[in-house]
Amino acid sequence: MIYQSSPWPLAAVGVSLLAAVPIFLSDGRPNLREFWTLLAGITKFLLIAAMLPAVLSGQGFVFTLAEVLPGVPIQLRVDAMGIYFALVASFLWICTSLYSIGYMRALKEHDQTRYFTAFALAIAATIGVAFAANLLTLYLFYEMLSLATYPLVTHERNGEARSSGRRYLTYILGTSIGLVLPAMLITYATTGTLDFTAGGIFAGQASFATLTLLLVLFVLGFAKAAIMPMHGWLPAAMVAPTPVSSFLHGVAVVKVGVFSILRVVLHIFGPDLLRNLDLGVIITSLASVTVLVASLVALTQDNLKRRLAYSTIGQLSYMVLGAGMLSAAGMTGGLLHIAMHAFGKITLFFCAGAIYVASHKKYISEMDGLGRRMPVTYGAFLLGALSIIGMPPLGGFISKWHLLTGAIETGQIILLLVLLVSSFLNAAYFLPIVYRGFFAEAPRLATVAAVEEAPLFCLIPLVTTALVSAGLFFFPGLLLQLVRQTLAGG
Amino acid sequence: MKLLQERTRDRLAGEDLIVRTAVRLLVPFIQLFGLYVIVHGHYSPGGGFQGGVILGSSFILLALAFDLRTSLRFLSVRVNAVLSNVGVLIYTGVALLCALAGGLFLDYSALDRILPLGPVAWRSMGIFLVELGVGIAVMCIMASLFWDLGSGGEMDEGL
Amino acid sequence: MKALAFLATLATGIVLLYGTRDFAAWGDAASPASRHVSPVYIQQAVKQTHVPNIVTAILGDYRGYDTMFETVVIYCAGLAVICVLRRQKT
Amino acid sequence: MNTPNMHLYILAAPLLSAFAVNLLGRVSRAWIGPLILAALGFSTFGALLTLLRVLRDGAYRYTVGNWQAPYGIELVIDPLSALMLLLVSSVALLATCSALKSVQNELPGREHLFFTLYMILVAGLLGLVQTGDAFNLYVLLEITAITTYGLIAMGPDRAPLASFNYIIMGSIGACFYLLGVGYLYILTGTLNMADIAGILPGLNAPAAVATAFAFLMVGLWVKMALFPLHVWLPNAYSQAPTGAGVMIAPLMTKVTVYLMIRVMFSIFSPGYEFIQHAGVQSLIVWAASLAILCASSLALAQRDLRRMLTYILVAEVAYMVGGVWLANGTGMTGAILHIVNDAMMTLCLFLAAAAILYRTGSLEFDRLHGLYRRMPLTMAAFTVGALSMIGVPPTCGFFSKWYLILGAVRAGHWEFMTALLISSLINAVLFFRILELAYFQPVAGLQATTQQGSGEAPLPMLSPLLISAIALLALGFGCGPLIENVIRLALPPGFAP
Amino acid sequence: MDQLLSEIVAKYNYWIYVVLMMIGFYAMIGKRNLVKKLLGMNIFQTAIILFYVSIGGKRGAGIPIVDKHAVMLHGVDASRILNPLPHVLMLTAIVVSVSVTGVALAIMIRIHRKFGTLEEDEILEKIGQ
Repeated sequence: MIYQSSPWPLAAVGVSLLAAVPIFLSDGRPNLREFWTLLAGITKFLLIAAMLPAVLSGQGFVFTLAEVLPGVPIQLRVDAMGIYFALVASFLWICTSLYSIGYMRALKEHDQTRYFTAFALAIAATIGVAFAANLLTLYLFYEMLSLATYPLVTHERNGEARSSGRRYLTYILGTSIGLVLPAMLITYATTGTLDFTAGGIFAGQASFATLTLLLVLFVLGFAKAAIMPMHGWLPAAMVAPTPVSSFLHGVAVVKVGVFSILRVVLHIFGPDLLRNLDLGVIITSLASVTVLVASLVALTQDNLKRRLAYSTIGQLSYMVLGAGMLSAAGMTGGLLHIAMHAFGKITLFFCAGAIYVASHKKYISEMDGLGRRMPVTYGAFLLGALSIIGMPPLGGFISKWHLLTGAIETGQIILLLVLLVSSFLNAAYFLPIVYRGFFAEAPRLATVAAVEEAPLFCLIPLVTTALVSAGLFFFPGLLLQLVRQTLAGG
Repeated sequence: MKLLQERTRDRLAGEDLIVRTAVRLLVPFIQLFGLYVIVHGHYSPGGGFQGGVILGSSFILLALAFDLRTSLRFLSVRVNAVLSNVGVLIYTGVALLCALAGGLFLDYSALDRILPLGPVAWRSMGIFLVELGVGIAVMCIMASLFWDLGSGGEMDEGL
Repeated sequence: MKALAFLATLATGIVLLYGTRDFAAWGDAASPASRHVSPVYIQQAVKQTHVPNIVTAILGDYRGYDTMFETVVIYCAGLAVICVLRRQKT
Repeated sequence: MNTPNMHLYILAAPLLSAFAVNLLGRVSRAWIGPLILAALGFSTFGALLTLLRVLRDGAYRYTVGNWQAPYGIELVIDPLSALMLLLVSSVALLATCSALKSVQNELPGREHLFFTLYMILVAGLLGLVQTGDAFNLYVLLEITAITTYGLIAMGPDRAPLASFNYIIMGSIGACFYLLGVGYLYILTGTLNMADIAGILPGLNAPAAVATAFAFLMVGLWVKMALFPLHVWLPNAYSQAPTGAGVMIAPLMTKVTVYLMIRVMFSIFSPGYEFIQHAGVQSLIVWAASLAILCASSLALAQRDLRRMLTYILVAEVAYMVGGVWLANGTGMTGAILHIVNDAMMTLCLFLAAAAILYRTGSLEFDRLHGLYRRMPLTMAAFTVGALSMIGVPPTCGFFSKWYLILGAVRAGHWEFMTALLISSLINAVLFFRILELAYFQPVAGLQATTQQGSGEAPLPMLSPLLISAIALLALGFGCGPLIENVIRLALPPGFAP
Repeated sequence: MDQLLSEIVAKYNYWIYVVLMMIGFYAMIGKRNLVKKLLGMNIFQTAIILFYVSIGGKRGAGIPIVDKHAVMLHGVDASRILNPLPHVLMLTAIVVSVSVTGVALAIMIRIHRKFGTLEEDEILEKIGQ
């Protein structure tokens, strides 16, 4: 892929950064504020979409902000992998903005201005991570994301929010300063660069021990990917308002973690290097454990959002697992699952939020018969759940398929089993919700009887995402091509 | 009332009459000697610091023998403050003047360009000037140090 | 506490004495301190400044920069005492 | 404007303005502000010119009174000292804006005295960074010390005690330094740094030279409050009047670290410290690592914002000492860069503390509740400062820390790297504890106390704070050029970043 | 042994100043009374002054004040005249020590006003409660 210098990447990152200012200033004028939010979101998406054709034709963009360290500038670069992630994130930002508007207004939330400002910063950071050209830049935006999301996680400003906010920062900052930073330094000290290069930057410059150490540091250090035992922050962060959980902890934050790990595996170590030293096993074993344990824990959760959170932890490890297989199919699956899971999971969170808005219910045990009152929501929920379980005809199937083929290619039957078992577990903790919703006997209570569908602002996004995740089964072409380019070293 | 004060004052005076008279006689000579030490620093042991201390001590002596007010009559707080600044200003002023006259900082010979006495003579002259400044500054500071420490900053009776 | 202080003192003293090993004997006119810079002062001061009192010459001229700050030091002292102690008429 | 005396005009301006303030200030307060701001503005501008000139024409030496080097006193203006000149004058300028306000508030009727001492202190610092004469350095060290004693003693109730302890410790440091100079003088017969450096290698007096070096170092370490010689600093700096703290805290320790670098590389040579005494060198790095850990953990115990900052300051001193003693160019670069960055960070945080104090009247942690609502701009700046202290990119703190750790890696001093990382984590805890307090609303009981004095601090205190916060980011983004164009030249010969 | 003795005899000036220095230093860090600390400081500085002045000493040399004309005509033998530099330096050191002492005394008065004592321990316990 040839890179030409152009300000496009900066614009794509900066637009929501700039938007934060007017959003912050138009406090007290909700409509104006929401107008800025949506405007920024659509502009951002269009900017990224505008770069897409060029990237598909093997033509990338690069922009250098500042030369801070010798050989390591703060630099943005648009390549297939980056734009793939940016596309998904920015599209979902629009949906989430719409949804947030409906949700926040329906619940008459406080401090909406701060909420939307932080949101804009968060998405800017996410796109920054997607377009980071080297590890330093990625680290920069990674930290920015952690800080921008803190006000969102602690939105409620009560004791619970406070403690979970503390937990959130402890995990995220602790790992990034304590593990990633030294790993980054050692990498720089040994190779003298941090640029993401297809095939990695350690050209036989580091010993086996060093590489192992670095790999562990990186995989655990990007705690946003919630590989166990670094997953503790995710369930805690569920105190946030649902749009936050849905977007940040369904898509942006956690996917940023996975994305960073994939970046490191693909463009810092390079699959070949890892394959030769077969270090992949470290990743796969960590991931498999997480997959199974998380799914099992999810079964035991009664709070809907917490169940979704644990399911997220499990699903994230699918992607890491795919990367760990170091086989073409496996990594394709891993990368694809980012998008597929994003659409599926955000639908589920939207539905959870819609249910809360409509009925103020958080616990699955209370949701008997709700489905008959709000069929659209539950229909969407079903689609999302199926997609994540990996049923055709839904997007999730494709990524799962690739993962399975990858497992078979590499001949690691254990991984195959892990995947199958966890898929059953997924089914086991998702389908009962739907079942109870539609068929269980509703308690004769005014609360349930009075419930009807959530406001339109909430419904439109969740229907959209549900349909998209269905559509991705039939038209995965674009995403597949981007993924292939990535693996082909784009 | 005032009369009473007068009387007590007199009685006090009565008690250390000798000391006071002696001091009255001594102080002018001490000050004269102080000036001599400053001025004659070129040719004999002495200079600004030594002379300044001697001058300052004369005021301290006054404060000891009479009281703080008396010594303040000879050198008021305001004058003292101004003089101490002047003293230091003389030094820094000369130093800066050398630089402004086109020479280097503190290069007295550069002053020759302002008033031609010959560079070497100017060095001797410059030393004299700065010693004078030092003398004034040290005198004032010594006095004010004593006043403040002696009276705990009250600047009246004290001791 | 006191023992610690005593040890510290002792250590300092010993180190200082140990350092004197390499010094010339006291009053040796050939010691480096007397050979390097000071002879020039002694021989040149009068010619260069017309001041027979070499100490004054060095104080006022050769090292006048020091002396300037020395004056400032004592000025600061007076001022600091005033700051700390003197009651301000308000 | 580009006269050979520029760097002395830089020094003279604050000095003369000090006397002017003392004379005119007692007449009318109105004179004080304009006078000192003008003087410092001039100094900053002049320092900038000097730096540019040095970068263009290279370092130059200046003989005061036009006496040749070993006989007169020599000033050395090389990239490092020029950089320090700019740093000192600009930090002082920013600090002064805020000090003018807070002093007016805390020491009514004594402004002229305060600012006379204050400006002489600035002049002393400016003199310290350019002198090339070992004894002159002592005199200037004492000027800065005495003015600082006075300034600190002007503080509220317990300040005099703190100041007295500082006097005792400071005098010990100064006396040790003076002893070291004396030993060098006996051996070489000269006080000029360059001259001594020329003579030392030819000497056969290992014991005396080692003693001299030891005493110079210990003296400076006491002055810069390197743990465990730090005991005087936290009290002194947290009891001082706010106006004094905002300038003393950022500058004093940094300038002393600079002096250590001077002594190590202008009087002695890298070969002497790092090759002849390699054992000592690694010993000191170990000591610095321990110092960092201890100071940081002590900071955890504090319940008052300014006291906490002072302990962080002690830890930062150990950063720089360790960085210098890593004995490689990377560590050295990190140390010098950190001198600049840490001065700015400390300034930013102390200015924020001053602003908060001005409004809430206390820096106890319990009083910081809900500050984000009441003074958003102040807290925003404080947050930037905090992130920089923690070392989060793109603030400048990250990059100096980066170089320090990289130097540790290259020198194989893993203990130093670990210490730095742990202290970053501790800083994160320290600062997020405060940010959390400031972010969340007060618990019911404290409602009453936190209500009083809401709203931002007045502009004279706010604007320098914001400027310093922006400077932190600017230094972060500009750190590449800064190192390439300035610090690379400021390194002692034979070292490269 | 007698080699050591001759060492000591040749350099007894250093021994004297070191002993003085130790007295002062101990008082500074060991004593708990502020006045004693201050006295210790003065002793320390005096020790340093002695040390420096003794550097300038030359056996059988005169004070550094010369006859102007004699020197002008035919120079002067540097070994006949004391080394003036240390005296200059010590003038500065004396001034510094005077200044510091003054400031310290003033601060001590403030402390005494506040706490009514100059014993560190008593002050600390006063602060304690």
